[in-house]
Amino acid sequence: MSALLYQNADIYLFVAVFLLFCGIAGLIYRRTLIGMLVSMELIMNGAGLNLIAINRFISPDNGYGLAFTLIIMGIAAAESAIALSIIIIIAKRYRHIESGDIKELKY
Amino acid sequence: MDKVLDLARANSLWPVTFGLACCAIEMMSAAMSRFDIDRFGAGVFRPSPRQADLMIVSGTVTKKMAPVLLTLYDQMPSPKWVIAMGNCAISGGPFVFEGQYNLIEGVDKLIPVDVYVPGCPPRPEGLLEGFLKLEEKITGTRRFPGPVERW
Amino acid sequence: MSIGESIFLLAIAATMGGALTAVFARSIVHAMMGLITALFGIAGLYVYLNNTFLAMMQILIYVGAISILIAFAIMLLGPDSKKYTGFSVPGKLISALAVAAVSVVMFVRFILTNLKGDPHAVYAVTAKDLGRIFTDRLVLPFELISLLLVVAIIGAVMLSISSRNSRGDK
Amino acid sequence: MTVTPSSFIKGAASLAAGMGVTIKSFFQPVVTSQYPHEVLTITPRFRGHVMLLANPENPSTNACISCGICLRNCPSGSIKLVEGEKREGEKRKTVTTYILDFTTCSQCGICVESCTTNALGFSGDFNCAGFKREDFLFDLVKEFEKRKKVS
Amino acid sequence: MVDKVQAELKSAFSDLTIHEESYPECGYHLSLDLAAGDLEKAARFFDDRRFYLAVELCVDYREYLEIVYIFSIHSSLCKVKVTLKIDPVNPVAPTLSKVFDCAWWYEREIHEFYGVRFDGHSDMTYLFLHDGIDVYPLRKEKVLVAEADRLELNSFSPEQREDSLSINMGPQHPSTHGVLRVVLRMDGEYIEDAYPVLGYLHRMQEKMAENRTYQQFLPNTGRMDYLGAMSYNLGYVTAVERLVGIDVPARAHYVRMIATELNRIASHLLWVGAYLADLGGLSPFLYAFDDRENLLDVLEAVTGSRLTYCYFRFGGLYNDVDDAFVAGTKAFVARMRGRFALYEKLVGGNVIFINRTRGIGVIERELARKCAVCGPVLRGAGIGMDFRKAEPYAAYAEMNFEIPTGRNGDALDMYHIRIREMETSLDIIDQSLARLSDGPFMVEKPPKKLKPRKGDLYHTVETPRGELGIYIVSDESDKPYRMKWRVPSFSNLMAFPELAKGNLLSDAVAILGSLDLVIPEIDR
Amino acid sequence: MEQILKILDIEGVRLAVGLLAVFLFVVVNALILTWAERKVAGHMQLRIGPKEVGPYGLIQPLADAMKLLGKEIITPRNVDKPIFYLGPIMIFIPVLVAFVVIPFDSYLQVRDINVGILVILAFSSFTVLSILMAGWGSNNKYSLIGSIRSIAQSVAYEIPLLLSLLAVIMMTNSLSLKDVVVAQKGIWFIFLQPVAFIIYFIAAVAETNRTPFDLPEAESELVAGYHTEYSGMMFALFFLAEYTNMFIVSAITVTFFLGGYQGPFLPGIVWFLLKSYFLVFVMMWFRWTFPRVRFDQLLNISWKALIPLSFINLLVTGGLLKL
Repeated sequence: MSALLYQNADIYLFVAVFLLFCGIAGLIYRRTLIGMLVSMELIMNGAGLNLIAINRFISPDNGYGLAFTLIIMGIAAAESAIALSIIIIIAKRYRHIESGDIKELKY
Repeated sequence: MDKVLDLARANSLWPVTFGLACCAIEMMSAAMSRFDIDRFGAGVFRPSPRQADLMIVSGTVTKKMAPVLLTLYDQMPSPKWVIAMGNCAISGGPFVFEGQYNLIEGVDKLIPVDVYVPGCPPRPEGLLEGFLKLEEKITGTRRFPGPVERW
Repeated sequence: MSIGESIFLLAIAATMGGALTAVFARSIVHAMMGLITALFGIAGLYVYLNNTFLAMMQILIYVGAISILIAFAIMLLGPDSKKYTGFSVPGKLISALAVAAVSVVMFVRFILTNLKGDPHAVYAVTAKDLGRIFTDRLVLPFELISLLLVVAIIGAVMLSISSRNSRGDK
Repeated sequence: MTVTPSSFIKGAASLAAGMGVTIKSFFQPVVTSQYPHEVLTITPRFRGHVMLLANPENPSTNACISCGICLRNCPSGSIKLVEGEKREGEKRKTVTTYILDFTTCSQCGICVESCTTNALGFSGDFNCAGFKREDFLFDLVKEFEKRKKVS
Repeated sequence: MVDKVQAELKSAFSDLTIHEESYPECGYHLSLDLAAGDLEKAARFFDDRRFYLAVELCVDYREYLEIVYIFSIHSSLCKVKVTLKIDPVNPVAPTLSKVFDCAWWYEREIHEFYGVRFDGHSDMTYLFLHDGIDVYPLRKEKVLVAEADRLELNSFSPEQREDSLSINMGPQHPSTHGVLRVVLRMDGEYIEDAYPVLGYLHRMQEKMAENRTYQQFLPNTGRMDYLGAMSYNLGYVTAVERLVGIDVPARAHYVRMIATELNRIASHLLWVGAYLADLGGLSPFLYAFDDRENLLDVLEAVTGSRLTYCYFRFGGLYNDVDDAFVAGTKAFVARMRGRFALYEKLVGGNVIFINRTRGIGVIERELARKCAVCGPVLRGAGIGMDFRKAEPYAAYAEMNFEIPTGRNGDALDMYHIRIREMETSLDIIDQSLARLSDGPFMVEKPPKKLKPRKGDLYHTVETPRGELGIYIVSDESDKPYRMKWRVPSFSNLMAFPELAKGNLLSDAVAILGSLDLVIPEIDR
Repeated sequence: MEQILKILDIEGVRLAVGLLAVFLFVVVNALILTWAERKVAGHMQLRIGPKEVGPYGLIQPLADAMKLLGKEIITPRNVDKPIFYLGPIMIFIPVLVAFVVIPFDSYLQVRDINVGILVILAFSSFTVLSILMAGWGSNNKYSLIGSIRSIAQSVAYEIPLLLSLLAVIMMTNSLSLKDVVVAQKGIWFIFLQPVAFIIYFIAAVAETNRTPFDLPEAESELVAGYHTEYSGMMFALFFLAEYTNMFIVSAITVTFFLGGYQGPFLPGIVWFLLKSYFLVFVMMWFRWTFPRVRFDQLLNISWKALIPLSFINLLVTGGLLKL
């Protein structure tokens, strides 16, 4: 019985890499903080997908990949909460959120 | 099919919440317990004109209000109907006088009116009768007993 | 191709398309919608990786919490979305090319590596196992992540309190 | 707003009291008068549009002598035209046309009050509605004749 | 009080003659004619003595324009008329808006109706009139709108600021009960500034008054404040009777009071319902209307109309009441007394309602005075001023009733005051019914044509919304020369921008509702 | 390969049939509920409600639906078109998903997923998302404020919702809805977990945007909130979703606290519907009794009362279970 398309590890890894580089591209070229945050989320998802895929195909009998992906989600949640509150303050202060023009971090 | 659609439309006339003056109070009365316009399926007063089928112009339309009224009318999706309730909406009512400077003498000068309900203000029954007349106009037949022939 | 496979491809398409939209869309709201599509697609991939629980967590946390938080921030910043975009066309092109090139390279590399593993394994981690893992071997990371979350909550609250005060001063 | 246990319980009790009121009404009989099927008794003093009253001495004719006082006293010029002619064998003038534009009337009753021969009264027409503005341009003389026939 | 003020005025303005007027005839105690330079000093004089500016109006006497200020005080009965004559060709007057907030609004009104410019006024944008107007409507001669005013004609367009959101509440908005437009500048959900735009229902009542005889104007009064039409009728009728000097038979007085108080209850009932609908609860609206329908049955049986009454006549009533009316009123009073418990359960005690209204829209006494706030809103602020007691008209002097006052001046107080006012109205009705005896309901000879004496009159009555002032100038013809209506909703609205500032949008709705505005009354 | 294909095809047919059934149920349910809402409102307000259109006004919702179908769909100027159109469609995702896992009867369940409750909770956030899209896409200030309110509200109320359900899950040791129902064979969880029930129900009312928590569409403040700009069929979709959501949260409450489909004499499905519609009636009862709470109060109720309470409840439950 040949493996179905979704029983192929390469595809998952490819998608994960794609997400990673989309995220990096976004981080480089997005000029606004929220855009950068969105890209960060993509990178984190890529990592999570990678972990789960490896977990599933290499050592399917334990749940460490799952556990670490959950931890990544936790980190992402914490990171976005903090980042967004900072962004809102910056927006209130500078009236824009373009990362290049924010020169001082004085509050 | 058109007949059925017309029937549905006639029995589900949602008015836009649009009170202008005195008649608005009687319009509310018509929606309240005593008269209960909801019996005919017309009790869903929508605050947004986009979701309404019927505009009840219940009061005096001034020159300052006219553009707003027109905008509201334009925002309503067709098919749409208008009831001019009360004498002010029909003709300017008791506020017309020589040299008046602020009144639209009849809302039919702005938008097409389907049914006129005179009175100052008309009783809620008058408005209900207006609704029934409008149903009659949409479907072509009258489903309910008509008003008692007085003259 | 079976229905399962086509849905799988759909999930991949959603992930990749969503990611591209998230990075390249002009309007930040469209970018966010792209992100949500991508997250959703990844949740689908998790299902195919025998991890329904994680898929649900993905939707619950990423779609339900994080992206809505981001959307909230966008809306708080104001209805004028044009202010918050900004992306030069050549930059778009270069980064798109870079992403495509690197992805292709990596993909080729993966195929060469031939990381097959066990394609037919169906062992699914249950919530019970997860609890065991977290309270047994991974107790330190687990505690650390909760600490991080607490710190983040406190930080966010502090930041928003100080911004509220600054409004009061104005 | 601080939530203490006692305030919480008090609040919940108040909400329950409110819900008690509505559920009691739910089982109470309705107060609606179902308009086209049943009509509330309209008080005899109800002010509909104006109509001509019969001459108490000769009920087949109306009492108007077309003097025009009502026309002069009407605040909003609703009474457009009062014309009469002197017929043979009669002491007073008889009205031939009496045009009332009901759409500008404010139902104040000044015409009724000022009439010297008590020829005017309020009709009980509470549910007028029509498709045209001109529907409410009444000729009261014709209306009087018709009303006589109906009754 | 009058003597004291007179003495103090004498010492402050030594070179001025202060006329002592006959209060029963004119409705004010003192009058003084000032020059433009003295005006602000006089205003400060009255401000220091805690007077409020009841109304500011303008009369066109052809040779000159006269700006009339009526000062009044909450604590006792003392009214002072201050006049200022200005040149009709180039009309300029000093502003009082720096002393009294309400003058800001009245001066804008005078500006657009007479073309008077006020020195130092911060905003002369047109308030009532539409853009196409080219004359000053209330001038006796046709005067074209001046070039300078033409710029301000274009009614309000909100200034766009980057960090705030402008929201147009109205003219068609579910919470404004008609066609009031309030432009709100928002910071998130908080209101930074509220700017009412009026005139969407300006029906030229004051202009009409000059074109019609006293009788012919009668139906208009019921249409200004359609909820308190009886009070307006009563105000107008008593004002003209006072001007002409007609004594009304006792029976008419009592019937008038019963009808007016019934109408007051109807108005407050509608307010309770509509206010709850504003706050999101719909059922009380229908219960209130149910009660109101019962009440209207009683009133309709005697007056013939349900809303815009035209029942009172100069010298009495349109027609007499019968026993059925008395019985119906008694039945309604009995029913109504039992209904308060229901409202308390459904509304007054409801924890959501209390939390929505407590501490919201608190009216400070100072603000109440500066804006000349009146009626239940004023009483909510703790000032027990009620013209039925302070300046009794009809037969209110014989009635024994209390004036409910609030402690905090918030929206919750307004609710309780209105509920208690319904109870006092029931008391008044009871007492009037007890005194209702047989007798004529109309004076012996109803006046055919009214030709009042030359002069003016400022007459005040208490409508459901507060102080209604009617200023009539008569030139001995059968038509009023000038009639100014000082309407309660207008002055209550003046307090709104101040109250709304810094509040949430939902609170603004609650505040606007608690003021109980009737738009045709504001716009006239 | 062929076998899998076969199974998948059968699965596909099952899916199609299920979808059709769900769609039918959504429509019929919404029709019944709109009628019931107006009737309940009418009688609570001493009036009749729909009466003239069909016997007892039963055809009224059909007429409304037909009319809305026949109406012009206006696309206002300056709207963000894809988002504007996606909004009302997205709102049905959680609805469809929820119908998959709810056990209507011991045999009437499309799929018993072992993380069933997580599925419902995860997808319920799509409601907010679509409200958000509607609000943003409409390019209308009232809509925007409405959707911002909606987000804050759902973020605040999702937490007590989850926590109160967690207490039940701790007692059943399973995330599958069927297991939850089976665990209530002896005694309903409403008696074991009354606090969780109250918290859940309040939060559920808030999640469905019903009075007294209907701030996103607060009529007197925001005209019609997030769907101000929608007309015709698109508005009808929001309407449908609102009533379906009402039913779903009631159904979940029934499943978790009121013994699901279990009951004497009558078949399970009847019991299930009876209980659910009773809860829907209670929600209508709320709506026609209470005024609306203010926005900050809404958040305070959640943060200061419901969340601490549900935490305490969770702790107590855990402690008792250990004992």
